[in-house]
Amino acid sequence: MNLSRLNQFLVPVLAVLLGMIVGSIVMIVSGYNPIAGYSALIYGAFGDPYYIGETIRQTTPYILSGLAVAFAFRTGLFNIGVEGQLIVGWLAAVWVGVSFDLPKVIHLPLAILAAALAGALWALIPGILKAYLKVHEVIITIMMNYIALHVTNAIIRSVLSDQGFKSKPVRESASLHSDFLDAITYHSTMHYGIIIAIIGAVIMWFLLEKTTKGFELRAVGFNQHASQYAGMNVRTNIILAMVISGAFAGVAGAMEGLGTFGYISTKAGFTGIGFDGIAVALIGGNNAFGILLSALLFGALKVGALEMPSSAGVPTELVDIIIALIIFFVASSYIIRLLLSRLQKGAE
Amino acid sequence: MSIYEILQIIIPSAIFFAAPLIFTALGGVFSERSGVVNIGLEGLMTIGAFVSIVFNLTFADRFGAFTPWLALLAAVIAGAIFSLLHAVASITFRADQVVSGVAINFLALGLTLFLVKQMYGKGQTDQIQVGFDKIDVPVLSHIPIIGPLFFSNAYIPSYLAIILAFVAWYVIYKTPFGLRLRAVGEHPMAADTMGINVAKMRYIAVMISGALGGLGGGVYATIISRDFSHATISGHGFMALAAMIFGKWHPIGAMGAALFFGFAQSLSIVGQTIPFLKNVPTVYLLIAPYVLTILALAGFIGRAEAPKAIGTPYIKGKR
Amino acid sequence: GCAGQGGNNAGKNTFSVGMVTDVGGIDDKSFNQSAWEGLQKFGKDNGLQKGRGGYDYLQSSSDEDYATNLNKLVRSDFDLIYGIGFLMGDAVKEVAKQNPKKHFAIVDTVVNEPNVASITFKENEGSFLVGVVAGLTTKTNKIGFIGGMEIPLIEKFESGFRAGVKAVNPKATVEVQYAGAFDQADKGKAIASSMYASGIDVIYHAAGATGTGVFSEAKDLKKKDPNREIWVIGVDKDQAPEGVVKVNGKTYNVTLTSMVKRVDVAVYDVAKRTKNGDFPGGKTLEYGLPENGVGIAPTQDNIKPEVLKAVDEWKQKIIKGEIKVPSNRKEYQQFEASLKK
Amino acid sequence: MEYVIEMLNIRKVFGNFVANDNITLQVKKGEIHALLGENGAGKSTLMNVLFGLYQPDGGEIRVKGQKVNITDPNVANDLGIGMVHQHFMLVDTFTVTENIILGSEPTKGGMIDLKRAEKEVRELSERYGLAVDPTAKIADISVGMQQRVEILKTLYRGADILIFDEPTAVLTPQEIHELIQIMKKLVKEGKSIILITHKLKEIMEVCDRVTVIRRGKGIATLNVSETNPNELAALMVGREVQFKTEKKPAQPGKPVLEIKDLVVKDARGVTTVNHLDLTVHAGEIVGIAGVDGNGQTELIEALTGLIKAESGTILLNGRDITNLPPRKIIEAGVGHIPQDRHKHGLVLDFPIGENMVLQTYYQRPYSKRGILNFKAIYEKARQLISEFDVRTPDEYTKARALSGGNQQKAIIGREVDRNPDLLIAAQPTRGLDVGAIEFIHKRLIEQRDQGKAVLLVSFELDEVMNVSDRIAVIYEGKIVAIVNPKETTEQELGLLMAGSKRKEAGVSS
Ligand SMILES: Nc1ncnc2c1ncn2[C@@H]1O[C@H](COP(=O)(O)OP(=O)(O)OP(=O)(O)O)[C@@H](O)[C@H]1O
Ligand SMILES: Nc1ncnc2c1ncn2[C@@H]1O[C@H](COP(=O)(O)OP(=O)(O)OP(=O)(O)O)[C@@H](O)[C@H]1O
Ligand SMILES: [Mg+2]
Ligand SMILES: [Mg+2]
Repeated sequence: MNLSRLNQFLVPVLAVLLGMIVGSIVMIVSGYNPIAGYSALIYGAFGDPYYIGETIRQTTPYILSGLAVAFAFRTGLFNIGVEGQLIVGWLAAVWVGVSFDLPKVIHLPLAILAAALAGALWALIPGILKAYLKVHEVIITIMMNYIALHVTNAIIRSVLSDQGFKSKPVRESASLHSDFLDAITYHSTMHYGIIIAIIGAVIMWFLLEKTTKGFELRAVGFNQHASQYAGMNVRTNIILAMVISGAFAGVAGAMEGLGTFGYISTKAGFTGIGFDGIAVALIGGNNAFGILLSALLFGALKVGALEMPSSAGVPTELVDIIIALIIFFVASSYIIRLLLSRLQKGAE
Repeated sequence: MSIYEILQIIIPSAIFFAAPLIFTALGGVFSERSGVVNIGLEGLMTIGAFVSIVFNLTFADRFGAFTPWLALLAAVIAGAIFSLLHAVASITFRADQVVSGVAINFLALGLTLFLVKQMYGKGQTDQIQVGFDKIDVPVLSHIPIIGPLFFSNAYIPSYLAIILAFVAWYVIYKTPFGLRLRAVGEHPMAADTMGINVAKMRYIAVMISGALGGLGGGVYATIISRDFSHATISGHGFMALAAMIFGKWHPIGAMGAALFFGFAQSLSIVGQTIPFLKNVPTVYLLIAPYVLTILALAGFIGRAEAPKAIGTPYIKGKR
Repeated sequence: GCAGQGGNNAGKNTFSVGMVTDVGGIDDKSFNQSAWEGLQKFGKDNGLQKGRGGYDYLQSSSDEDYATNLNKLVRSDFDLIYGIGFLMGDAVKEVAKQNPKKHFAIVDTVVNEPNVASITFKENEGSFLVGVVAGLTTKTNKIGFIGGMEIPLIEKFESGFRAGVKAVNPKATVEVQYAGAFDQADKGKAIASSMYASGIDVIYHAAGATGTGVFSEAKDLKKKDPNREIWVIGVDKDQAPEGVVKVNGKTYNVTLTSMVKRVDVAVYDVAKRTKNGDFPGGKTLEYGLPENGVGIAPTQDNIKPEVLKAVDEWKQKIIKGEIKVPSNRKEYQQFEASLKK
Repeated sequence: MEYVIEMLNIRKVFGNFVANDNITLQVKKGEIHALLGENGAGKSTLMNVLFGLYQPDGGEIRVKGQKVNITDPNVANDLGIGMVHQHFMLVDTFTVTENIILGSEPTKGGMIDLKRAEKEVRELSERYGLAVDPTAKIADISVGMQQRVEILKTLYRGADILIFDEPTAVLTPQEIHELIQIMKKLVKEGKSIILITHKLKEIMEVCDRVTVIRRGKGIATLNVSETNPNELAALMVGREVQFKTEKKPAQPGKPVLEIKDLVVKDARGVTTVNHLDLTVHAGEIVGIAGVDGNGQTELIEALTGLIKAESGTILLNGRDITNLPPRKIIEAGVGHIPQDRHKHGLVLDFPIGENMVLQTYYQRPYSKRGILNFKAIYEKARQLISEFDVRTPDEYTKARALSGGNQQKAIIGREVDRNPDLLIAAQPTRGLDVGAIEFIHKRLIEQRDQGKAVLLVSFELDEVMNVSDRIAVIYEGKIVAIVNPKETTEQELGLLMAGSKRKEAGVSS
């Protein structure tokens, strides 16, 4: 019993290690020094308060997009639309952030709420189509991503600016910027959003594991027939699951709009945070605490990677390879488990 | 502009947009029909695009006009080999197939860009010099009305895509191989008790999807982008995935869906030159393909039944 | 003033300069590449090494990296730090405010901070000239413009180009279409395909990698029918190499000409001034035709001599200020109205 | 002695669990050999070893005297061993023919020669009297026909040793009768059969010899002619078993369930419940007897709110519950033991404990102000697990890991514990061993004795006759007769179920 607990923790750690090992093989084969490469990576992620600040800033939206994907997974849905929901959340947060003049205690929560609502609304459509017409949510969410991108751009151009490419900055009262964090991290772009992201993780855990509604959502996710038999409203729960997932994604957008950037600009393509969220969720085992860690891993790898070309001459793309390898090893945890149990048996 | 003139622009461009999606979606059909989810189509296309461009740049001098064809062949092989990773992970290692597919996407992009940097010392390749030619199909292009619409100003691989859809239909629905493939995707244990090697069938199916995904990417790169960079394949694999689901996991359906996407895409582009659409704000035309797809799915296509065993690793003896 | 700490470099006169690229990277065949070329030339001319303490760049892989990368350069003590591309405006402003003692420069937009030099270009002027070329070259009197995204910067290209066409060929129409992205070659190709099919024979693109689709379509059509006269006008750099097509052993080039934007010149210029203690902080440097900041590409083989002559005449008029080239759609309307009078 | 199959000292271990502990099974040529044992005794495991799905950890297998190594089903096929699995191995979306030829398809020019295949299937089905429609989709045919397809699959491959793993658990009496005829015919043709069943009556009727196993160990092999059901039951369970559940006469009270003129359509839009009337009183068990497909499923689903009724009314204690959502019906006092325990009964990926509150999780004490009270939930689970003898490592184990019988006990515990006024039990003992059946029957009668109304739907005539106080015969969506079990016979019931007039059968109620 204890052993399996241990393995539950060991498997992802081993997956990360294996990913790094294979990554260093790639580096050696291509003529780079893996020690220099990883030193740069680690320095670039945690080297001093500034880098730590940047890593945390990058981690913030990853946590929320990971939660969004995971929430859907846990309730039997595959939300590839986190990207689009994030973008509309970003838009809504900034919209509220620039349009009102309110005290901070009202304005900031209002802007975040608007983002959550926008993300939820964007997920409502695939939710309804899934619940009532059984249309596959994967296609609809892919389509909704593109619609979000273009519609947001149009709104930025015509409503949030005068045919410009970006909005005004959000008012101070709606900003997540923190002079304190700015000061202790030597002007990193870290902001208060991390607190919201962590609260998000707690909310997801609590909602799914501790509440009556969470029980229903999970039950419907596993077995719609049995849930219906037991008197749960399957359609409502599918829609609700999608909407909550979208709300997390929307808040991830608010982190960008109210924190990292403080405005929204027209986009030529996707931010990638939504798609990375799939990987974050999966590495984190679709579990709130796991996602906090895997988002941190992702954030550190992404931010640390920026240091690799200048300090070690290693292209940043290598980090994408390492991330991919880690995902592979996490996915193949069966084989790791098998090896572990062989080892542990051998040791006995 | 007359309607006919408009069609003359829209239809060839619809076919041209659709071709890479058709190849890739057909690949998806094979894999998912065997019960293996393939979210990695995007990555497989990326590999195909990369290999076909590198091959083309490297060997254009040696093979001349054959280069693009050989480059596609290389893309097919590379795609098939790369998809082995997905096969090993999701069939032998019992990995979550979605996770493994996501990893394929990450790995393909990271690896190809890394290699581009290694090989060319920059973030994107040069433009290829030998591509496919636009042709008017002999004889057929002279058929009145239809000829100019369907057989003029087109690329051979586009026709290949359409022919391949029918070939795939034949293979999946008319041959023993196809019957076994579908059996493995619907009820692997039943197939197992009938002496069919489930793992082998799934390996073959995933590798076919790799080959076709590679082909799709190769066709895209050779005809459309003509070079390889981080943005060459951006979302096309996901559109192919959508086409496959839209087409209800059926080769002809997938082709139809891809053509529909191509048509909507082409309409959204040409729309700006059509008199009565001219004053429509651009954004409506930009989102039109996606909105049309949603409406089509919600309106009359409705539910689609995925192969029953999709997404679950087959473990002998497990209920 | 430079607070260089290049430890091993005993000499006092070290000057280091770094830049942060947009997501395109230093080989985007566009402004990032051009900027890096300028910086490399500056480095060589001044005997600097690539890397810390000399000249260097950092590439951004998403817009979240802008500020991080700028800060990295600040923390590596570069004396002058460039942000390349209008998207980086806010990041530069932010980081410049946090580091008032550091020198920054931004390309393609204006940042109002005392320690930031803003570099902008009069793309409308260069576009006007290629508009003149297009207007005088077209046989069908139908011309196309393909933009990447509908943003003020690209509208500057559009307005200048349309003004150039209208100025020399009032009968010609300019079809304007935006692809909605800078990196979708398939859309560029499809738009070009529909434009050429509708009788347009010259297309000017300001669409980055989306524009590669325009070239590929033109080359395909050329290959199919070498006698057909279809042209592409390139942007940012001399795009003549993109237009080469071989048919039956004969080599053609569908690139009519290109509107070049000399980011390299501007970057070099500002670096030099800064090194010489003349940092143009708080100022906006506008590079137009007189400063050779924009213009027609050196490859002009496909342009008829009389057209080149006309281009030269218009260029002089602009330089002398005889005409004001519109830089947005409103100004273009006024320009067009003034032509009719 | 000529044995076609000899499994000698077969051992099969799953993890730490010994499923087959040195079992020996010897089958003679041309006999029907029964394999008998409780749920989880290891019967399916032993047969899966013989068929090559599992590799044994010890022992040896001989086929026709030859030592063999059956590494996969292909080898088994080649040795002439065919198996009809407990859970059908049929691809729903394929036709009958496609399922039969799968893996050894006749071809013409690379293409499947469907014409020829269909002809072969037709011939084969005529030869053995296994009526099937070669072009029908599996999803569209009855369970009985699916079973015939399974048998045809083995015959198509030329099997002469057939394994039937609980073939009758899902069949109606008519279908069972047909199957028995088929088996007899097959044996006459020179084939040998291993039959797994929990129904001792069947063993007595068709089998020549029987091997009994208990908890993975071989107990005995007997000649059927020299034994009797009581001995067999005692051997397999390890104690005496009562077949006929003792019960006091019913004392019916007021009507609890009143169904009036009910019309229901199935998913395809066919009217399957057709102006049905039925009343169930407090303190009685009404059994519904009928051939599968006569509207039983839709009747239950309409009663429980899973599908909408077209017209008619359903009253519960006088209150109209027609077309209310399932939750309202549950709250009104209806309990339901569903026919398909995996589809409807359980969330297999939930712990058994959470499955115990599947309908009540939102009520006190399991939930307070929207927050779950796991302490209360698992306390309840522990209580039910011990009360209903659910064999599970603990209450945190996923429901999926339990055996079918224990899953069923868990469901029954849950439904009974909610104390509903009306308990609907659909096929409550399907696939269970005699011990478990006895247990469940006792529970149903206990409910009745506490004044609850029980509606029992079962294809097992034995069960209906044994447990019910009144039997309602359903035919083409109508109740065509109500009979008293004490005054009727299986033959009479069978006639009624086949649609003969109630007058002729002589009904009383
Ligand atoms: N794949 C497996 N993994 C682990 N344990 C298994 C597996 N299959 C069976 N078992 C164990 O072996 C025991 C015997 O299972 P088996 O299916 O052979 O029983 P059975 O006699 O066929 O029961 P039933 O009458 O219910 O069909 C089960 O109780 C179970 O605990
Ligand atoms: N993957 C598995 N891991 C562990 N145990 C398993 C597994 N698969 C099956 N089992 C075991 O198989 C047993 C179920 O077999 P059993 O034959 O007793 O069920 P059953 O009564 O035949 O079920 P059903 O009613 O569904 O036919 C359980 O005891 C369970 O522990
Ligand atoms: Mg069994
Ligand atoms: Mg059983």
